[in-house]
Amino acid sequence: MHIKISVQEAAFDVGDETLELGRVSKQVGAITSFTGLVRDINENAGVSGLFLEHYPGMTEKQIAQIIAEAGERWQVLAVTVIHRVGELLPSEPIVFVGVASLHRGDAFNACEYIIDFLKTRAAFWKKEQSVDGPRWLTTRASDVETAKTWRSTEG
Amino acid sequence: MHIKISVQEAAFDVGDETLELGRVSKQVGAITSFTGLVRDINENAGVSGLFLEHYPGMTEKQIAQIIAEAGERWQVLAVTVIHRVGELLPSEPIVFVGVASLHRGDAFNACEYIIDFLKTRAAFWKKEQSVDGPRWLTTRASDVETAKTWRSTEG
Amino acid sequence: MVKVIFFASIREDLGLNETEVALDGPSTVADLVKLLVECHGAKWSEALSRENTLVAVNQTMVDDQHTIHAGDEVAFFPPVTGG
Amino acid sequence: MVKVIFFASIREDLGLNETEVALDGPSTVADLVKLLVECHGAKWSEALSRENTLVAVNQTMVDDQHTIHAGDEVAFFPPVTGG
Repeated sequence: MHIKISVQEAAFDVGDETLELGRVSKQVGAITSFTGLVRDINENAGVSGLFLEHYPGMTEKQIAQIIAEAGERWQVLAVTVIHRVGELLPSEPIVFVGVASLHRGDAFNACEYIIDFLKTRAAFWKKEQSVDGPRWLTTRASDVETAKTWRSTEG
Repeated sequence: MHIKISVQEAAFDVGDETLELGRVSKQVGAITSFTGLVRDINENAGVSGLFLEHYPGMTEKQIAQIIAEAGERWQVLAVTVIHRVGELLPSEPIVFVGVASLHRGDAFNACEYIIDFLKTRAAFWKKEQSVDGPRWLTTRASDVETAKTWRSTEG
Repeated sequence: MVKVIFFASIREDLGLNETEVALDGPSTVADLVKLLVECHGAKWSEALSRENTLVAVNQTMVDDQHTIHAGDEVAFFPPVTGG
Repeated sequence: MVKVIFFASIREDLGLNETEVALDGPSTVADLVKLLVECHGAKWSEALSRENTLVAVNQTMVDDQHTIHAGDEVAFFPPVTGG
């Protein structure tokens, strides 16, 4: 499996990343991707921006572990995870998860698995700048529940 | 819901399409996409290219219908479907399905639903050029089964 | 008159993209197929009578008991293989 | 010596990115927290004793009974909120 993990301040290009995933093997038939954007509706506050912090070294290891788990469950040829840190504005892309596989079912499952666990297990912290001032976000209960549903599908 | 449907010979840019989906509303938090590539492993033949034919007018209506069904099942802000026709080479992108939503669960489900039914219900026909000569492809039994599983989840 | 169009392997088997047919009175898809086979013979019988051949009238999928009217567009094609 | 680092709201609450601690003999994470609170007082007690505060030793998540050794990197942080 080809794996690319990057935690970076710079923006990423979904088109370039998708093409790169398609080039890893002639066997690639399906590429799925998830792109997360900074939304302005967290907790109904008017968000003017986010500050993203991570734990250099540990974050990348955690992402690699999540990708390895997905690779054990589904047939995956390549995975790219890019997560931005630093200052971000509303509607800016913040995270990209791309999966290349022979078949689309594997690609969809692996992509959703990786983003679901990235949200609950990788060392990133979001600080929201809103009309109410700065505020560290707390983990969404819905994200924790979503991640748990994968556990219940384990064989 | 913003809907864009295009059946075209020209290549598409996954990055541009993703950005466009992100711009339809400030509420977009999740964009999922599926990109299908021409593979060289159909029926073990060495595929040197594909010719794609469609039924102009009907194909677009069928895709619009599939998108409408997805929009009834999940909260979707925008959908883009691009399907190429004409001559295509191995590893070239052939189809793009992109979905923008508030939440990733809706975006993943709608994207997978649309590509699953596009493969079994939209008027496209693939002719494979392989080492064994030209050959019209037949519907994959696995695609028909995959589409049926959505029927069984109807409530 | 009814416009009849063919796609993919059926188009190639018949060597024809489209044709026009004059129908006498109310006709079903099955009647149209019968007429076309009477006019054109075995090759058409084989292509249009395959178990998996699909029919659309005015770009909507129908079965062979669907009634065709003057001005309709009737399309014959094999199962789809897109994506 | 043990390197102790803080992230996100805990880093801001303490006003400190990292510090070093000299441990006497075998110590658990709980022992380290107790020592830090003795040295620094109520603000540290509040930040490090929150029910949801997480701890990693050498970049692996651990519980407060995990044994710390000289040279280890111990990190305290709140629940993660990425993606």
